[in-house]
Amino acid sequence: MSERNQVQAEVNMEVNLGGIALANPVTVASGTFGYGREYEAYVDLARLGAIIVKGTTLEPRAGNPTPRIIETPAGMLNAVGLQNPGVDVFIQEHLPYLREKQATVIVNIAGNTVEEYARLTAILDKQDGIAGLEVNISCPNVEKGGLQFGTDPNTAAGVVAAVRQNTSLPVIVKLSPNVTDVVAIARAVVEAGADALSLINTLLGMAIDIETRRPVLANIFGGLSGPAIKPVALRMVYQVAREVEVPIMGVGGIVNWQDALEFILAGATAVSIGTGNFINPGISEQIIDDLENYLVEQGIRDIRQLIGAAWL
Amino acid sequence: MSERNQVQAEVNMEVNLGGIALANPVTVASGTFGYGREYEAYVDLARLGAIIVKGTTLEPRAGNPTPRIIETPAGMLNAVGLQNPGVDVFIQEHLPYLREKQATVIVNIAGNTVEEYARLTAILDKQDGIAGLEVNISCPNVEKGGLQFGTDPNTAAGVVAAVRQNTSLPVIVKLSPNVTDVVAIARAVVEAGADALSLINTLLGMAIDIETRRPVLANIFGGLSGPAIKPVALRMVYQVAREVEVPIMGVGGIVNWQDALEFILAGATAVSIGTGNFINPGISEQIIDDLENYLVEQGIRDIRQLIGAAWL
Amino acid sequence: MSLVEQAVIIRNEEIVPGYLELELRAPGIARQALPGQFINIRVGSTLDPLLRRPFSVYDNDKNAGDITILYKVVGRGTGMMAELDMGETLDVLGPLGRPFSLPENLQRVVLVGGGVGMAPLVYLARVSCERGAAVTALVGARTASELLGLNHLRGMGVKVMVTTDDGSQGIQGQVTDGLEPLLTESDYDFIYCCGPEPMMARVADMAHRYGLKGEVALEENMACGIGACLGCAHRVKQGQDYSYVQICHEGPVFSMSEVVFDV
Amino acid sequence: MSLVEQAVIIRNEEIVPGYLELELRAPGIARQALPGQFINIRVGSTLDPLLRRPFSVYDNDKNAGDITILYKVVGRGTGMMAELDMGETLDVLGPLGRPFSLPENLQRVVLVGGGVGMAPLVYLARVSCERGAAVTALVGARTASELLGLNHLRGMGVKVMVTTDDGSQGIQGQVTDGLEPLLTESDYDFIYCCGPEPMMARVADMAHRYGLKGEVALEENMACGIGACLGCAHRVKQGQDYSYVQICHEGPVFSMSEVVFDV
Ligand SMILES: Cc1cc2nc3c(=O)[nH]c(=O)nc-3n(C[C@H](O)[C@H](O)[C@H](O)COP(=O)(O)OP(=O)(O)OC[C@H]3O[C@@H](n4cnc5c(N)ncnc54)[C@H](O)[C@@H]3O)c2cc1C
Ligand SMILES: Cc1cc2nc3c(=O)[nH]c(=O)nc-3n(C[C@H](O)[C@H](O)[C@H](O)COP(=O)(O)OP(=O)(O)OC[C@H]3O[C@@H](n4cnc5c(N)ncnc54)[C@H](O)[C@@H]3O)c2cc1C
Ligand SMILES: Cc1cc2nc3c(=O)[nH]c(=O)nc-3n(C[C@H](O)[C@H](O)[C@H](O)COP(=O)(O)O)c2cc1C
Ligand SMILES: Cc1cc2nc3c(=O)[nH]c(=O)nc-3n(C[C@H](O)[C@H](O)[C@H](O)COP(=O)(O)O)c2cc1C
Ligand code: FES
Ligand code: FES
Repeated sequence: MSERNQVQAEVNMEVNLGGIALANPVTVASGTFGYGREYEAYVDLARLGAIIVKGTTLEPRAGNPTPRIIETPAGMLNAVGLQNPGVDVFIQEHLPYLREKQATVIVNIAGNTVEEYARLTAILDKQDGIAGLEVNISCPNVEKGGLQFGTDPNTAAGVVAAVRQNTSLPVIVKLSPNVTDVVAIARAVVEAGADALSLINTLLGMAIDIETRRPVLANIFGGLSGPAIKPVALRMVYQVAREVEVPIMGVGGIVNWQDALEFILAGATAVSIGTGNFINPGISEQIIDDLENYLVEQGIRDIRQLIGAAWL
Repeated sequence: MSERNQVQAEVNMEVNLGGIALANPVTVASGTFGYGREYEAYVDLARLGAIIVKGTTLEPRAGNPTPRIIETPAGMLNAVGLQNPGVDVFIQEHLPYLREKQATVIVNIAGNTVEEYARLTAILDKQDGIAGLEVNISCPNVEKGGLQFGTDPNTAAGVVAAVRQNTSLPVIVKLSPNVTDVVAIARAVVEAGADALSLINTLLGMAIDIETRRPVLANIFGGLSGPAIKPVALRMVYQVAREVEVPIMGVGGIVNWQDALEFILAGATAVSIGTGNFINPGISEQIIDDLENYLVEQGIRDIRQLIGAAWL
Repeated sequence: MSLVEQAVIIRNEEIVPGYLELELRAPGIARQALPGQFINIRVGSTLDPLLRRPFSVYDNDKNAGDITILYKVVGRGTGMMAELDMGETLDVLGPLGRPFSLPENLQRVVLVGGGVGMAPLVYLARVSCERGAAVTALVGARTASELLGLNHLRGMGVKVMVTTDDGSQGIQGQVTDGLEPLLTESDYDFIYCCGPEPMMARVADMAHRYGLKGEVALEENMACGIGACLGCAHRVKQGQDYSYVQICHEGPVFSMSEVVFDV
Repeated sequence: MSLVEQAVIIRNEEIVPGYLELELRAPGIARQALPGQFINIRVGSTLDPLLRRPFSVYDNDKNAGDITILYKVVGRGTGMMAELDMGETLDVLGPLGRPFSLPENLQRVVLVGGGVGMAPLVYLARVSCERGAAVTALVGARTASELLGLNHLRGMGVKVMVTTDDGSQGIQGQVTDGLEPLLTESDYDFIYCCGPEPMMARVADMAHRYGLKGEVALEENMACGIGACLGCAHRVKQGQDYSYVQICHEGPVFSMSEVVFDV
């Protein structure tokens, strides 16, 4: 028995995220891990709690002009613009690879209309090798003048209900942090059928190039991610986890096991690593190892004992 | 003529913030500069565009239990809880000192009811040596279950109207970033009589101590400030400055002249340095010097030419 | 008047495992620094870590313009400090805070330090000795290898007593176990104490019982170090109630009798 | 297969003002690295700066296991790199990206580099020479003091031509002014180019006019360097339209004819 297997035997790292059985709570966040393949040199893909693939849309999307990214203090802005080859290419080219690698796959889906979400869901529902869907509601609602679905409880619930109707797969809803009352949105989407929530998506930000005196990003605004946003993400997880019944996936600025543990203590059942993958492509597996070791050292037999342990 | 005066003669740094004449756009942010006295060893107080004093309330406030602060990646959380000696002590002990130092003083005011804001304003309106008021609307509204005034356009406007009725001093309204639509709040408070806006106040965040498995801050939640939040602050300044007629004071993560310039290019007429003062107590005066030098080097005669220059 | 100084590192030496002495050439600060005051060090020059780290003045050679701090490696900032080499510079703000009061006619003083709480007491011992006081120091630690400042103190002619939790050196037990006999036997004018807050609380209690006046040096997370952020609040007695004072500004030294200890 | 390696700094030397050569012992990466590939360096170990910085492999000694990069100090990351000393370690990810294609039977190749755009061309020149090709390098810079790689190239027996914007060395003008006569006089099999995008656009144009095939190495802000973040997109032709490719993954080397240049 390898050393790692011994550790695994001693402690339980398995969690259940709204019907998705995860071997451990450590997943990788949408848009930061490609389709897994990009990381095969650095990570044993089958070992991850789950791989959440790049946001997938019905049709291919070219994405935004460049520059698309810029570093900020302990963070980064991105305005990739949901570049992706569309759901058909995903199913034909990427899903078989992930299946073969025995990865637990969660597909992040995005659309500009409720109809698009519904059709996308129906297509993915029929595929083998998908453990669940993550619904990105931080997308502009073209029928409502481009306002994001995720900024209003009713619109958010509308998307989720449409997804729910079209699949029996577990549905995770990914919330936007750019709202006044994240708990209200959380409640609305849970009522509409979400099995789990993931939070947070990126904060809306920008940077200006003082040389050219123009916004750095071609898109002007971008999404702020990385350690800079961790305090905001943690706060939202803590607030929401106490108010809803469904499990939470914590995302935002996790770059080591201590960060991951903070989210679990705040009430997250699982965590997702985003920007951290860019700093160290092997970080996700490292965090699994480190959390396991922590449990062993602390004599904690089951990681689930720590979920929400910081609640007062 | 000293070297500095020569520079000043060459370029104009004066700006007008909604009726407050500032010798230069660089102010220091409420809650980070005490009552000026704390910095007299490091900064020529009269030279600052303005000193915005610690949030002042009608009655003294003891503030929150400790720990009140914790460092975060490129930022910090604080939950000081508006500790202040109350407006009477401010007027008797601190204002005379600031007058004597010939500082341009802006008083940041806070309350738990509209009535409190109104009475506080009426008291301050009668004092000499106050250049303007900055209304902190990120305070819990005790009449509405503790929801912050600043998270709803109507409630925010209610506070501002009450302040406006009780003073002829210029009124700056300081907006909370923890909202879905900052432009809507901005419009509402401008309509209610704000002469200028300052944005942003802190983002709501938290941290968890993995040793004790409890929130680090005694207050659980705290306000995130520092370079980490700069991209969010800059985005909000850019969004709001294009939509309202009144001048904007940009606040959030400024630690050098390049940061300050980014805010000015985004549309800020003045900037405010907060957390940066903790890193380097002389930072505010340094930024004035550096901005002046930048203008000279670039051959820009008037800093006002740069306000909003990044708008596309 | 405190100032920001670019201090050159003269020495950065691990003296016992996990504890280092850092000697800095900072003449402007050294000239002014008094026992009990502290300096606020900017670690690194990037935005992470962001805030300065506070350290007591452990020793001070005014003539050379050198101040020394004694620090324990506990986290990221002190971890980075431990990597610094001679000749590098550090951005240092100080001296900060209210020093220990040294009443003119001190004859016999006792210092009680637990762990890294010895840091502010060594310079205090030096100045007390210079002023002709007879100094007894009671130094406590968990174990013999973590006893700090003994050589410095002995070099000054201080009478040193030791307690360790595990009995590996000196009296087995806590500093309070060593203190009680001292207070019974001798007649001190003043007691100074620094260490974990529960320890300081017990020492303050004992001092009170023996009618001895004294001071403690407190700690709290700090952002500014100069009284502006109101982060470093600590409770002090105010009649039956309490109020908050800023440790960096109104402290870190407080009279034992005024502090509401967090225990 | 690319990997993360803790590389030891062998040399970090300013060769002309503002430009340094950094030699790293990174045997795992050196063994695999091909001309045109790059490495992604983590500068510092804190969260600021956060992202890795990409640099072309400037030279590679596979036997020793040493790779060299040539970098220009332009901002915070490269500024911090310039402070690094021999013996320190750097966290390096590589080799990354698609290398220059080196067709088997290359006889005569011409390299065109502008400014720090020389970085990927020196190792390419070395490998081309080793394979027996006759290599001409046209090296451009604003002024004589910023000409890079000349000694390395001459040492390999490369025919070197120089242009400077200010005429302080070689032909006065831009590399394209030096290139046109070369293309008229000689018959090259292949052209490689790296430099500012407007320059590459003009070179690609000229190569096209002369019917010469070639490749360019592009740059774009990067986060991951491995094709995952989609940050480093660049336009390539797709029929009458364009599509985005990832520079880090499908590039940084592209055929001159497929790139839509940003000019
Ligand atoms: C007035 C004063 C004097 C001090 N003197 C000494 C001394 O002489 N020797 C010594 O070893 N230590 C001393 N300390 C404690 C020392 O400041 C902390 O151990 C140090 O800041 C920890 O930094 P870190 O980055 O290694 O730890 P981290 O845990 O990574 O620090 C994270 C954050 O918490 C803050 N922090 C953590 N612990 C403390 C603390 N105890 N006090 C204040 N802020 C803290 C840090 O400043 C930082 O903002 C003193 C503290 C105060 C307030
Ligand atoms: C494939 C590739 C190969 C390169 N090879 C070399 C080389 O051999 N020598 C050399 O001197 N430079 C090279 N560069 C450019 C080099 O990466 C940047 O100059 C460097 O990242 C700037 O970092 P900084 O922190 O000093 O600048 P800052 O301006 O402080 O950087 C801020 C941010 O912008 C990014 N950034 C800034 N400029 C660039 C750029 N041109 N390309 C990518 N990211 C950028 C940085 O990574 C960082 O995220 C290469 C770039 C790429 C994409
Ligand atoms: C380059 C990039 C692309 C992203 N793309 C997506 C996406 O397609 N769908 C989505 O829901 N979130 C996307 N995100 C958000 C991340 O999944 C994650 O929620 C966010 O980055 C916060 O986590 P972090 O701080 O660990 O990066 C993206 C983030 C980055 C940095
Ligand atoms: C310790 C601390 C105390 C603060 N107190 C106040 C306050 O009393 N009133 C207020 O309007 N803002 C207060 N703020 C917010 C700041 O004025 C500023 O808006 C915010 O910190 C963002 O700027 P920065 O990133 O430069 O710090 C406080 C911030 C800090 C860090
Ligand atoms: S540390 Fe800021 S008031 Fe004490
Ligand atoms: S840098 Fe991330 S895809 Fe190229």
